[in-house]
Amino acid sequence: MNTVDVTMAVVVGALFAAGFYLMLQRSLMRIVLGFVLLGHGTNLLLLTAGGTPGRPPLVDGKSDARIADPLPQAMALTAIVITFGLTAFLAALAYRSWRLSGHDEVHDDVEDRRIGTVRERTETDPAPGRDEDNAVPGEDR
Amino acid sequence: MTTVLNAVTAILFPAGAVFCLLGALGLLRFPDTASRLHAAAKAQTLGLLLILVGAAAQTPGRHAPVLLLVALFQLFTAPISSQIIGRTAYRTHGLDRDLLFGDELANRLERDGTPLPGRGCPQGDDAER
Amino acid sequence: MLFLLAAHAAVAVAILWGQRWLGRAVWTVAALTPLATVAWAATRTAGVLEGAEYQETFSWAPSLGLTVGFRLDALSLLMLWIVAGVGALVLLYCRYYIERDAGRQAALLLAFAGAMTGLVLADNVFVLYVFWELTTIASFLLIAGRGKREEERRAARQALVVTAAGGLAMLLGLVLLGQSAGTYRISVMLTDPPRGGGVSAAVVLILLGAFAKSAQMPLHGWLPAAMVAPTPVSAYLHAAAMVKAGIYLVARLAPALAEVAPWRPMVLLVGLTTMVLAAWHALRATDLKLLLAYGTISELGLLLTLLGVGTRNAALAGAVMLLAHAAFKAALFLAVGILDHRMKTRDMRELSGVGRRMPVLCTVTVIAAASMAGLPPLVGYLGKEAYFEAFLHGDRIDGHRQLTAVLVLGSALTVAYAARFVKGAFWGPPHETVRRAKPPEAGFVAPVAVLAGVGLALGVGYTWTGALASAYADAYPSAPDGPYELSLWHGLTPVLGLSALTLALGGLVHLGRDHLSIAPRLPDVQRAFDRTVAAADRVALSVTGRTQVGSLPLYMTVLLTTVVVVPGAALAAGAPSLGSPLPWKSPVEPFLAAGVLTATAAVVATRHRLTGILLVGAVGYGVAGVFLVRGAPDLALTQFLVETMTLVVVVLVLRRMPSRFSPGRTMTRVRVVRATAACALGIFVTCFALVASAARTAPAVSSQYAHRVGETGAHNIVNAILVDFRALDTLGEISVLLVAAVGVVSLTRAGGRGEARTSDGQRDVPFPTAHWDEPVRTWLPGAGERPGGERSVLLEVAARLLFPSILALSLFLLFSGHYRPGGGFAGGLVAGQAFVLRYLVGGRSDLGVAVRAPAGAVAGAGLLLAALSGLLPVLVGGAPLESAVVTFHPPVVGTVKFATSLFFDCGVYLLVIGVILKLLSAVGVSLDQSPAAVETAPIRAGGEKEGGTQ
Amino acid sequence: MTRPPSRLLRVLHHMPMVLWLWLLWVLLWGSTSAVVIGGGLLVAVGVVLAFPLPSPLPGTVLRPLHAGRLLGHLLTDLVKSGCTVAWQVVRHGRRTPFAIVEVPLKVDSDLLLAAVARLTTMTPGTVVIEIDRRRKRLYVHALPVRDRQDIARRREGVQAVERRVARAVGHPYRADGPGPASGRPNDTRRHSRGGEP
Amino acid sequence: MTILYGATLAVLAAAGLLTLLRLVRGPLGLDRIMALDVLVTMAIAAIAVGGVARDETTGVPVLVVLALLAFVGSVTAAHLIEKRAGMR
Amino acid sequence: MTGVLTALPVLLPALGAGTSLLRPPRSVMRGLSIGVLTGVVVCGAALLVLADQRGPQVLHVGGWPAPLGVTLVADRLAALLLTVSALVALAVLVFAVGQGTAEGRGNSAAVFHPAYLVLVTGVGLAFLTGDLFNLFVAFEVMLAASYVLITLDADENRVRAGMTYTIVSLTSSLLFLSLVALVYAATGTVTLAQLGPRLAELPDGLRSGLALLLLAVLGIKASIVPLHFWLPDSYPTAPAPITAVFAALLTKVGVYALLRTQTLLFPRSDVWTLLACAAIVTMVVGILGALAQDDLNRVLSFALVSHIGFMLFGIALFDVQGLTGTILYVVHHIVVQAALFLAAGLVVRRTGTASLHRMAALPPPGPLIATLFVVPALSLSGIPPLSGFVAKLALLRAAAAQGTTAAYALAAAALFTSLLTLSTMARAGMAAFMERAPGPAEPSPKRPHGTGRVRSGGMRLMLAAAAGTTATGVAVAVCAGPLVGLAGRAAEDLLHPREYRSVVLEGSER
Repeated sequence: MNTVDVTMAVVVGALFAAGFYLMLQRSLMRIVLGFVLLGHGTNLLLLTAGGTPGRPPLVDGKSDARIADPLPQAMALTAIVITFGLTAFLAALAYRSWRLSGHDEVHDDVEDRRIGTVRERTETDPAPGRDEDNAVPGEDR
Repeated sequence: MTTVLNAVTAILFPAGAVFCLLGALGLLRFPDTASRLHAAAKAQTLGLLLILVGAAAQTPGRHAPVLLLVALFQLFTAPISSQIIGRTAYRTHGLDRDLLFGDELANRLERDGTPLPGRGCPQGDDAER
Repeated sequence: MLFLLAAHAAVAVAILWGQRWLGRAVWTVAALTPLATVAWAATRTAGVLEGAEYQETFSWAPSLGLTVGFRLDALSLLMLWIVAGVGALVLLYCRYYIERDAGRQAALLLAFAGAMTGLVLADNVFVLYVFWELTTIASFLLIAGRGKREEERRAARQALVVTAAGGLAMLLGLVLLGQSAGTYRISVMLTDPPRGGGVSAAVVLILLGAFAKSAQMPLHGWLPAAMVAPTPVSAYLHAAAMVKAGIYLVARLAPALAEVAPWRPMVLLVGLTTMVLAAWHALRATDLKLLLAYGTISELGLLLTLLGVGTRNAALAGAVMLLAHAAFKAALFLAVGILDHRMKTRDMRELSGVGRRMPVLCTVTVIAAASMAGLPPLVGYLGKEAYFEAFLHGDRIDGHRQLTAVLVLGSALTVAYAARFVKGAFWGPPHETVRRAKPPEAGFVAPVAVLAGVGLALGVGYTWTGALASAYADAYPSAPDGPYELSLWHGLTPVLGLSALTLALGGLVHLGRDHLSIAPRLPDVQRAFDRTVAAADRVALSVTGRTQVGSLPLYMTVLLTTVVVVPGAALAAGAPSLGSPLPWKSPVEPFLAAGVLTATAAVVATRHRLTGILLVGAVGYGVAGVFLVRGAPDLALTQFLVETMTLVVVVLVLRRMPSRFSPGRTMTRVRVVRATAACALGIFVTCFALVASAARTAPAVSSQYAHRVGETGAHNIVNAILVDFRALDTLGEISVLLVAAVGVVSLTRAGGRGEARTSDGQRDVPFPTAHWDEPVRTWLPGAGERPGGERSVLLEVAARLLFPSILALSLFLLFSGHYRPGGGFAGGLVAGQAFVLRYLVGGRSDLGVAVRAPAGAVAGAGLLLAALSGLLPVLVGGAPLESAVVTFHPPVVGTVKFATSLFFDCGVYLLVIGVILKLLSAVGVSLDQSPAAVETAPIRAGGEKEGGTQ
Repeated sequence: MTRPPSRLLRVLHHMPMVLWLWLLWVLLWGSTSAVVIGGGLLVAVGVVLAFPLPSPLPGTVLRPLHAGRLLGHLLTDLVKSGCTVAWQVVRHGRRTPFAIVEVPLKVDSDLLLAAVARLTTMTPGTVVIEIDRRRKRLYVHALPVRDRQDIARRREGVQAVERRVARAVGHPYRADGPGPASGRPNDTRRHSRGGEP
Repeated sequence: MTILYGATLAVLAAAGLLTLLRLVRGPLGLDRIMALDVLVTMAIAAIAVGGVARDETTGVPVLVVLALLAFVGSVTAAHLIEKRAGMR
Repeated sequence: MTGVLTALPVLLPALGAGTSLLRPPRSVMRGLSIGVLTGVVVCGAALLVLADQRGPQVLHVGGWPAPLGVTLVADRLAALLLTVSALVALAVLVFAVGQGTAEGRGNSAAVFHPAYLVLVTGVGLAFLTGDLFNLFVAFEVMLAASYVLITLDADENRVRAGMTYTIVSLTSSLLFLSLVALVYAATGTVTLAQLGPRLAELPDGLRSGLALLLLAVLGIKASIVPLHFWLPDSYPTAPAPITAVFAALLTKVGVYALLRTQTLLFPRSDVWTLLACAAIVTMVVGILGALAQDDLNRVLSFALVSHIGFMLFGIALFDVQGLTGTILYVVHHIVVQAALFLAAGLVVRRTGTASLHRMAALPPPGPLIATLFVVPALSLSGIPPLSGFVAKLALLRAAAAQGTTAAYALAAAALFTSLLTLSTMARAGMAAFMERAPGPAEPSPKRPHGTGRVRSGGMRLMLAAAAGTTATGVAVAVCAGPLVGLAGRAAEDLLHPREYRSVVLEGSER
């Protein structure tokens, strides 16, 4: 018994794809957008994958038609609010980054880059004699 | 009674929908931001009102007033954003001055000695203002 | 026996504490402990020689096989003598030798002695391993000293790495051994030797550990390097005690394991090779200490061979040599130490004539060296005789004659380097440095003398030595022609001939030493070790440099790829059915879907921040529409409110940021990769969703909610789930919201370390009409604080009129949530919007007038209320977060039903309001005005001054 | 903001708002049970008390008849404006000429000005884009505008709205007098650049 | 009657998609804000019609909230644009 | 009454967080946080005793039976980890108070205390919850707090690290949520106790797909190679106590979740070969990373990644002994890794740099700090008789008992990793604590100004906290006997979750 229909599955997939594509960018603002899209995607997934549509889950005694599954709704509601809080946080992070460094891009890690250059140097220069304690010379900081 | 109500709805719903559609069309067809505002603020609001009234006619008892309440709120709030958008459009040069028949505001500003700044200055490709 | 170890530890700690006022006496104090050990061992000797065993057991973690068991038998006793006896002498000797850092060194040496004591007494393989590694650590610390010199550090680390590597191999071996034996008690293993496939592997691993510890070739490199340590340390660790740990282990396990497949070949091959090659090395050394170090390695090879080969006579010889080696090698090291201390050199090319300057030292050293060379009547001779005998007539050993030849060769080389040592150290005319040197005090030489004397005594008192040694050796079945007895004179036997042959050969080699320099150099293990270390570093660098590139997008790509590929492959492999999904459940859905998809595509394409956020808002509204269509009005309501709120917050944050995203410099290739990964994920999720929902057979648990929702007094099941059935989720969720808001405040707080750099530094130039529509009256109490250019009469009037209505609406949603769509969240968000409106229109100051309590306090109170309402039911005997429906009948009103979960919902409501206020205050402070204004403005609205003013 | 002497007084002061909130509450619940009515009163008073705001309508009296007329005009205007725009959309589309018209007003109260602006936005073909509060002028974006007459017509249209509004709230509207008696600015310190030239 | 509702909804949906087109095309931020506003209005209409069609009133609170609060977002965004323009 | 005890570890910190936002005076805030954490420790210990003696303590929150409501379950494993985590969290809090991270610059106190308490709420909830969706919420609570903490007083570096951390964690959270959705789609329930049987009925492909997706998602949180990249780039920049608590708790919660779900939901399903490979790769790649680093905190972070592999080791073996080993390792690692980071914090504070080669040229920070670093470092390397040895021994024994090729490969990798850990720790220790005569080319750099300026009271608190953590680590070794027994019983429970299921689902039709 499928609870998901093709349209919704495609929409969810598209939201995931678009969201993750944006999450793969360097600009934090685009990442925020991606995150919000992903949030929509997951909430939709939660609601659609979890339950069969039906009447809103209210017990008013006037109709006995099948009601929609309330549990995914409650879970999605929780997720919506959580996503909202974290979106605000991400936006603030973007702002902080922009304020500190004039951009809101996620730059590469300095220390990793340094080790990368050390690696390239040692690999092009085959001399093995390296001072043991200075396994990673740090002069290019 | 029901027949009357049904008839009301049967008239109002399509009318409202058509107004909405025309509003949307206007939004697409009008040349500049300020003109589009007309479509948004009027055709749209009217369409909505008609539909709400039509819906109220179908809704039993206690919920019908709420729908009218919705209409009231909509009437109250729609002009607010229109005005803000309109004024921002003017201030940020969102008008197509080729179609402008007359600008008494600009005249007034010039008389005040504070002419419209940046008139004609190119805004670049950065369309997001 | 535990008390011995405890005493070692306690005294070591006491020395560290009391080194200040003990001064040089630390050494004496330290020596007392090993002396006590010796004394204790002495009292047990008689018993042990008669075959008694002393055992102690303490429980540690028995289910892991960790039982702290100690046992004193003949071998342990032998080792205990060596460890404690030599230890005591070395400590006494140190009093003269070590001047700096005495307390630390004494404590370490003592700790080391304690560890060795524990090692030889341990009756549990893991306890043995514990002490084994402790000796490794202690030796690391002793070698490194204060680590001032590069070679000290290097040597220390080498010793540590090599011995620890061996130790780890051994640990695995011990585990395997125990697994096969079904016990981890050594004594039980000895009586009931384990057999089986696993044992062979265990043997290899254990031997590896032993080889590393006792510096067998090719793992011996660390020992010569460790000679940078102070000489007494070398004497103790690298001659008498630590290196013997490996030998001890072999000796300990040989009775049980010698017959297991690779044991004997390994032991013989490695032991004998080491013996010969190391002796060869010793012949080339000019540094006396280095010579002794190689000599030690050579001797250790011999000991390994003897004790590991697993016959009674060899074991006997091994035990004797064990004693002998401890005595003479320690003595020789200590003697070198005296030379080094007095002459400041130990290079034999610079030493000459010491013999005449220091005759006593010379005498005792020569005795010790003679013992090393195996001259009668010293104990070394006893040993040599014994091992020739054991191998020459050792029929149980394959190829014993060839082995004997090797032994002869090794012994001859030993003789040669002994001669080289004596000659290098003492002979010749007095050198300049020698002449000026002060002769050593009696106390300085005494330990050397004692050790040399012991060598002599053991040789002369061979019966006694024999008794001690055979107590261990008798664990093996004796040879067919009766047990071999130690004696200085067995008559003219082939063995005697061999002894003589070694002396002669040794003499010859010594005489021909000048030609040695043309002899082939042996491969340098040291360099091999260095290469290995460097290679490991390079591999590490290479792996890390390639994987940890520091680029987040790349990490994310890898992550997503993993997430898609791994489960995706499993999913595809299972080829589950997609079921037969409907194209759509409601005809409205395709329209909404089209809208959502269009907007989504536009979000991806846009390069403008505001456009992006507006489009995302459109997507959100579309999703809300789907929620509504699928029967989730609560969700739609919240989604809509949250969407608006997100828009507001993000827009407020965006206000001062540039409108476009930073120009992309991404290469097309990278973009394609990213897009592929993202699309793959999208397809994956689509398929997964279809498959998963097609597989549902069991009914959802939520069908029960409809039946039991009456007990909560609610009509709205979703709300009942949120505040009652699964209130804990909600509690967690509001905590998230709260802490996120706190984080936003923390991040946007003005005055990070780097001050703000606005994009171009221009100030606001208001439009000329900006102040025109400033209202004349005050419509919002705080709005007057705003600059006129930001006010709008229309907005202010609207805000004034709408604000109470919005609040009333929010309260309605809060209270009606139990019956229809709404609830604490929706209510709180609506109220929050009311405050957003106040903020937008009246500015921060108006918000401050509207809400006098600090935002943090509002939010905190909300959480407090929610959590307390969860805890209070406990007081009346309910479960936490339980709610009840209270019905009462006030006179006029009629029946009022009231669910206590409303309190929880109120907490949520309050918290959401507080969070929104906090967000507003945060973005307000940092973005609203110039920093100066922030400092002076009377801020009441938010938590921005929390903590800072206290 | 001066603090009203007592809470009770404030409630009385804000009676219209309280009544409105009460009504809103009852409407929203869609029930007239005692709990709802009692609760509604509590909520209304509570909201007004908890968040003090200046009184919106000092000295204005709603005149039902005129208010009704206003409403009627509003609705017809709305329909008319809807039709106008719709017609414009269909007829002219891309080339709709427009103008920005200055409309001098006579009412001198923030509230009335705002109301006029709001209603103007709903009348056919006009959207307020700028309000000059001090000089009592609205600047209206009007469409379609083809000649001077159009502009004048628009101006009059807005002024008609103003008249109706003033009547509805009992504002002493005078065709050419100075500002009304009520709603004088009680806060003039911020009176900004330039009065009437 | 059902056909009537369906047709109304269909027209509304078409209008919504047209509005979405404006939202996507811009060109100004203001146009987008306006389009979003209009979209919300259409959503209100659609929800009202849908509610009548399905004969349920659960959407009503949503309607009230939408009608009362939709302008907050657009006003905020318009504010942003105005402020930006001021900075130039 | 025991029900309250189960709820308190979650409710107490939440209450504390709420209270700390009411702007109490600083001393009250401190006392409050410390008091709350002490309370959690006490509750945890009490739960541990109860769970061990009377079986899993179950609380149906709100009085609703299992599939309807959320259930909190304190079985041996959960209670044990809860207690240890709370203890470490308490020590770290004391350290933070001493260091002034909590109330150093500006108003970080108003941020730190609530965030920290919320973090503890999340950790407690994650350990106790018996519900998949609630587990997600718990993760979110914990992570949201951690985002705030890692960007506390953020400078450029910290913001970058924070971005990396936040974005990766958010991704994993969303994937987790998707997983919850898919699981619900397939089974119609989110109660862990009910999921096991229902999942077992699913078609193979789907089930292993879900299992692997779960593994990947939790793998991100637990930082399993190749999902680990974010960790070494983000942890080291945070202030020492924050890094310490992250290292000690967050990844372990991931491991705990893995342990719980792999036993309860997908018992010995298709993931285990993969898990074994992941364990080996994690151990090796992690420790190689540590070997290549120059920054002390980064060394420790890579070591952390590497040692996650040890925990997977036991899970991959998937028998009582293996799980026992994993549980022991988790307990050991929580304490020891925290102690190490705290000690590293002290070192960095004293010397003013985290770079090993610079540190080597600076005067060493003194014997006490040296001891505080060396003991946990040795323990981490598995040197006996410290706790690392006990845990490692348990794992090795488990591998030997299983005796498969995979088990031996795991054991070999573990030993190799131990060796390299020891080597790395020795390098770090020597650089930090040995005085080196400055070479001619390398003028002895002055100790950066102001690094020694710590209020002596604060320093004493920091030292006491670090010492306390180290002592806890030693205590873990000393109490190995009972602990191994307990872990063994916990592992037994994990492998035979019938009792767990029956107590959770008590009073509800299946």
